[in-house]
Amino acid sequence: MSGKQNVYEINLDLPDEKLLELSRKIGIGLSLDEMKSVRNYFREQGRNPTDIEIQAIGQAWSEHCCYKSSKSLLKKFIFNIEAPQNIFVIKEDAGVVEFDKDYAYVLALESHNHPSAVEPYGGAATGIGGILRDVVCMGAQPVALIDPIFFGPLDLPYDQLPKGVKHPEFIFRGVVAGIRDYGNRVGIPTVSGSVYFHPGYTGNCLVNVGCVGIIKKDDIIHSRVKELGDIFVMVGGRTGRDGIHGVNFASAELDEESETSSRSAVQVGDPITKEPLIHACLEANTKKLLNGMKDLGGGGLSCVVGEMAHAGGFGAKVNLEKVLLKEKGMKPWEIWVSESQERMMLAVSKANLQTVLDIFDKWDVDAAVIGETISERRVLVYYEGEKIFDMDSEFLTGGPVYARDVKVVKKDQKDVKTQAPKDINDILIKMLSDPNIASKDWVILQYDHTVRGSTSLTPLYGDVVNFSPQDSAIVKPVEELNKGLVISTAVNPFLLEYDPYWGAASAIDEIYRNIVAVGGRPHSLADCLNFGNPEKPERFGDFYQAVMGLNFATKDLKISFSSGNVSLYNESMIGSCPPTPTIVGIGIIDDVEKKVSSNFKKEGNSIYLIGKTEREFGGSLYYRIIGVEGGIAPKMDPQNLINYSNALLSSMEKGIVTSCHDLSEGGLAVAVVEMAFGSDYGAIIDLPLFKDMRADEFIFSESNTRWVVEVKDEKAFESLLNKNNVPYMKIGKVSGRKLEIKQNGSKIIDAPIEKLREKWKNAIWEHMG
Amino acid sequence: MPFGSIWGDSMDRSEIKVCVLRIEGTNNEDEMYYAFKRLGASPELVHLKDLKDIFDYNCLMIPGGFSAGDYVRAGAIFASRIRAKIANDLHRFIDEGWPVGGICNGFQVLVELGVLPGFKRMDYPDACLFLNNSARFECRPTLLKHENKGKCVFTRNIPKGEIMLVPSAHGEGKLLLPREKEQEYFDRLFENDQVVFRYVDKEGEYAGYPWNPNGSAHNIAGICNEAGNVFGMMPHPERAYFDKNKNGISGMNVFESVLKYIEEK
Amino acid sequence: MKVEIKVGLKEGITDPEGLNIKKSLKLLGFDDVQNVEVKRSYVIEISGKDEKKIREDIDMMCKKLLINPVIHDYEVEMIK
Amino acid sequence: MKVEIKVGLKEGITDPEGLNIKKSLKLLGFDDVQNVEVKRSYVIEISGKDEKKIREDIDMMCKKLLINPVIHDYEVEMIK
Ligand SMILES: Nc1ncnc2c1ncn2[C@@H]1O[C@H](COP(=O)(O)OP(=O)(O)O)[C@@H](O)[C@H]1O
Ligand SMILES: [Mg+2]
Repeated sequence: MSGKQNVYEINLDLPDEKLLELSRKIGIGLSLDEMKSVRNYFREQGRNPTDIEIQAIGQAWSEHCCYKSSKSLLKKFIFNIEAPQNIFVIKEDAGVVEFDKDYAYVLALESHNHPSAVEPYGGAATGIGGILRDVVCMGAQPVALIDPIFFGPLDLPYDQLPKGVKHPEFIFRGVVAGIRDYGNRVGIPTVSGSVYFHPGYTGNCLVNVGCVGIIKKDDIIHSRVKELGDIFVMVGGRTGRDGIHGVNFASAELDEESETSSRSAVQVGDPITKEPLIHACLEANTKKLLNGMKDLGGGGLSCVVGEMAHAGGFGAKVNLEKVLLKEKGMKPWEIWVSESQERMMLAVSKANLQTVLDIFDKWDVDAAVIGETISERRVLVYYEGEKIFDMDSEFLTGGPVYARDVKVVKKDQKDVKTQAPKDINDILIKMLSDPNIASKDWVILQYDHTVRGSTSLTPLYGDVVNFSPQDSAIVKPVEELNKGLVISTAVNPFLLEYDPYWGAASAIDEIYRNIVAVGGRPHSLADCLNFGNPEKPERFGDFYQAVMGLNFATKDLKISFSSGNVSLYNESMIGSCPPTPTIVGIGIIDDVEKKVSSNFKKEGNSIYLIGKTEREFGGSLYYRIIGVEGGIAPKMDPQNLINYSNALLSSMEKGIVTSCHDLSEGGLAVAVVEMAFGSDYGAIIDLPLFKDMRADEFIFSESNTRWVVEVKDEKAFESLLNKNNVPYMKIGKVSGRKLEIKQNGSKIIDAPIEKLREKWKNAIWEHMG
Repeated sequence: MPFGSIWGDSMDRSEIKVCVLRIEGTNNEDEMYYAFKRLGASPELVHLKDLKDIFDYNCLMIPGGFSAGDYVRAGAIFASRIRAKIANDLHRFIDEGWPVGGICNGFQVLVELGVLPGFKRMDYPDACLFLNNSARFECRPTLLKHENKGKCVFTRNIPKGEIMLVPSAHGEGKLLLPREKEQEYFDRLFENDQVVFRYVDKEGEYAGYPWNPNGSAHNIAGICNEAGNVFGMMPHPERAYFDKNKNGISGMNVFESVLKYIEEK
Repeated sequence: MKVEIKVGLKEGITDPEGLNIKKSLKLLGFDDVQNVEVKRSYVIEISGKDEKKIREDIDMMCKKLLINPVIHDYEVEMIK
Repeated sequence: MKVEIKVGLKEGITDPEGLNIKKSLKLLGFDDVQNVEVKRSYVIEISGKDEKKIREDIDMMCKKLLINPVIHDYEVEMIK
């Protein structure tokens, strides 16, 4: 192999420190041990690698592509949870779960954190583009997008901004615009998400993106070649220098220079190329013309060819000069690892090739034949007739696996006695004005959440222009079925920071009750595990505890993680992000007409609280606002979660529950007032005396497994809950236009809904305009 | 021409062919398709490239979305491509009284084509759907009051004064008329019964933001041409069939109306 | 040949985008900002030597696509 | 004082907007179009006399709101 085609031999016969330097210089970020095993491999081959070969290894072995730090834990505690409804989970870009006898839904969740920190608009937009491809490459029609996003505080003074870091407000604005412009243009509704502000995200925002698709079971297609001679057809956008080394960039901490040095990793999304690409891929697939399909994401061609061939039990031969390029003069290795957007790889048998090419031509989408499968399990790359790459696909896709050191820092959690606050009204107002609680309409209304005409419950819903935040969205994906997909997301970084184990378990509790709150039966989960540098034992200790918490909470629920993603190294010079295992949950509702929304419906209806309230204030909004540290983190009991949920669901099926909202941050008080926001009404809440709790503690506690419900038939409701041994308490009624909370006759909260609504509505607008 | 009309009978529903026209980026075509399908008609999704003869159809619908990315202006690229390909046929189709409807991006396209408000035949726009006052894309429910006295063939089934809840989702929806002729044009719109829907609040009053999501003058949400067979509106009746909300009736009545018109034509 | 087409809003048409940016700048503490106008320009590279023909083509592009005469003014500059 | 900030994309960053407009112009029969770039400019009116301070403010506005140095190039022109 010579340098004739702009391909160079890389000499690995180097002393150790030079070997490591080489890894850094060519931008692949492999460790010394990894470089050594590369050296050994090529010694056995009796030659040095070419630049394109070593770049390919750099891609395939990055944390992002091969999960080298997290794989062993995930296998043991996340992937092994089983559920009968799963059809095909974990193994490919998206999980496939049964929807009804003919249809399945497809779920994928990913992070796009590092690119968004550097170029928020393009980074977030291409995140949406990537997650759509993950769903399309299973053959599914995307029906909903989900966007949990996390930033530093909006009011961070500019002089406290570390060098090279963009202000949270700038990033927030750009990320939302990127999601909006991409999602709206491709016409897939963004129906669910979350927005968090926490100092730990200042240097490294998190942008997680999820997508749900629907597919006829017969049409499911896999990310692998099927038979010898399958032809690789590359379709969609052209290949350019944008997005080179994206995965390596995603597998390192951000530093001061990231802003300028990582420009080549910035990708630009083109939704108007994507939209017809989706149509064309789905058309070719439903006509049964494809043997396999996979998207080009992290690692580009380099990863996709090797993985598709390897998974099918074959090898591949590629003619690299056939790849359609955006720009002249690209080096072969650049073509091989470029992460340009909007590209897909198809495996097509010779007999179907022309028909497939015709479909892409009809949609004005570029398609190029670039190679074929071979029987030997190797990847061979030719460039204008010359062989420039020849590697064993087992070695290439194998990648290292690590057992990282775990250090668990135990907090001694004790119950704290606090002073009774003087003005509880004021505390509630502070809560509602906290950007983490405040209305997210600045974000949500910029996204089209009704496109496709199948959104039956929108994320904000209520009385035309006044909205209550809903716990889940509902989408009806199949024209001839009334069945709906219930979509929600949950994670509370403040709780996870305080207690990664119970924080993670609480996220599962919250996702479950969010789905149940609208009338859905929880059905499957996806997780995106965003953590700091795994090479630091304490950071990896957080990861370990969170994974154990997820395992504890989920293993008996009969729902499982059908897809997920790990994003490590979310650290900058000012520290790590809080542990953030974002959870997306999917539920099923048999008839979308039976949905339950959170806004109050009718004056005079009774209000009940379901579940048990404990002195659990560790990581709570209440303690943050009154400046108290410590407390006990909320626990959860999976069996209670199931029992309470089942009882609540049957009362909903009987039509006696007219609205429902789960209790999360800010507890009962915030939940009740949010139910009033989307209605014309207020509420009068009258509490009894409690043995071990003051009224303010009761209304702000963040104990898990609780809901507020509005009920129109008290007797039927109570007898159903009694029968199922579910703890509940009648706490008041829908009434007037104020929120009044009393205990034993004396008022502790008394405020017009209109005033509370103003505070809640304006908090984010005051920054973003 | 369909068989039925020769005999003067009404046309059979399932024979009514509706062309749902698209190019890259028109992404509301499926829900538009189903709006007609659910009512028993025969819609077809047709890429502009593949459109042979518009007279193969009884109705032309331009769906919402971001045709060609809306990169120059909303609807501009789609409009100029339609004009380049079928300008004459389109005018003849309209002159013969066949219905042409545009929802959201489709409304923008019809305005960019110059067929709405359609005071005279022209090859450039005579109005504009301009950036919302909020300067951003907004997706929210809106209340529309039906104001047409019977001219618009897309709303004849809807009683005048009816208030309906219909989702809106657009960034450029504020109707602007040429400044020099603004007053004259608005007068003509009202006098000619070309105003079809206006944004209102729960009391039925013409209220400001957010009831009127874009700042459109006179709260106008939808208009038709002088003959009543070309119609455009910003909100999305094709998305409004879940919520038979207490505030109004389902958006399906828009499609029902035009199908009735074709049946009787 | 490169041509720049600068597109602005006609006099008297308020520019929501400009107003919005002004508002955001004020929120960021730039109190001295009096007004913000947003313009777009298209820089078009076009082959051919005949300046007159190019100029005509450009006008056609504006008329057919780039401009809505109800709201826009435009200027054309031949760069080279 | 009026200041114009012209913003374009850095070399090597693909511009889907320009590409899509080019494609549309070609479809409309303008075959000679080789390339389309879209630029934006902000014309900001700002009170105060101190040119140096204004220039600094403008740079801060760019940094805080209007541009991202990773992908954008910009030029500032003091008009009057
Ligand atoms: N970034 C976002 N994109 C889309 N929807 C969002 C976003 N953030 C919040 N939402 C939606 O707003 C509603 C309320 O969200 P949130 O207040 O976070 O709920 P919860 O109280 O259950 O944590 C939910 O329907 C959620 O999906
Ligand atoms: Mg909730």
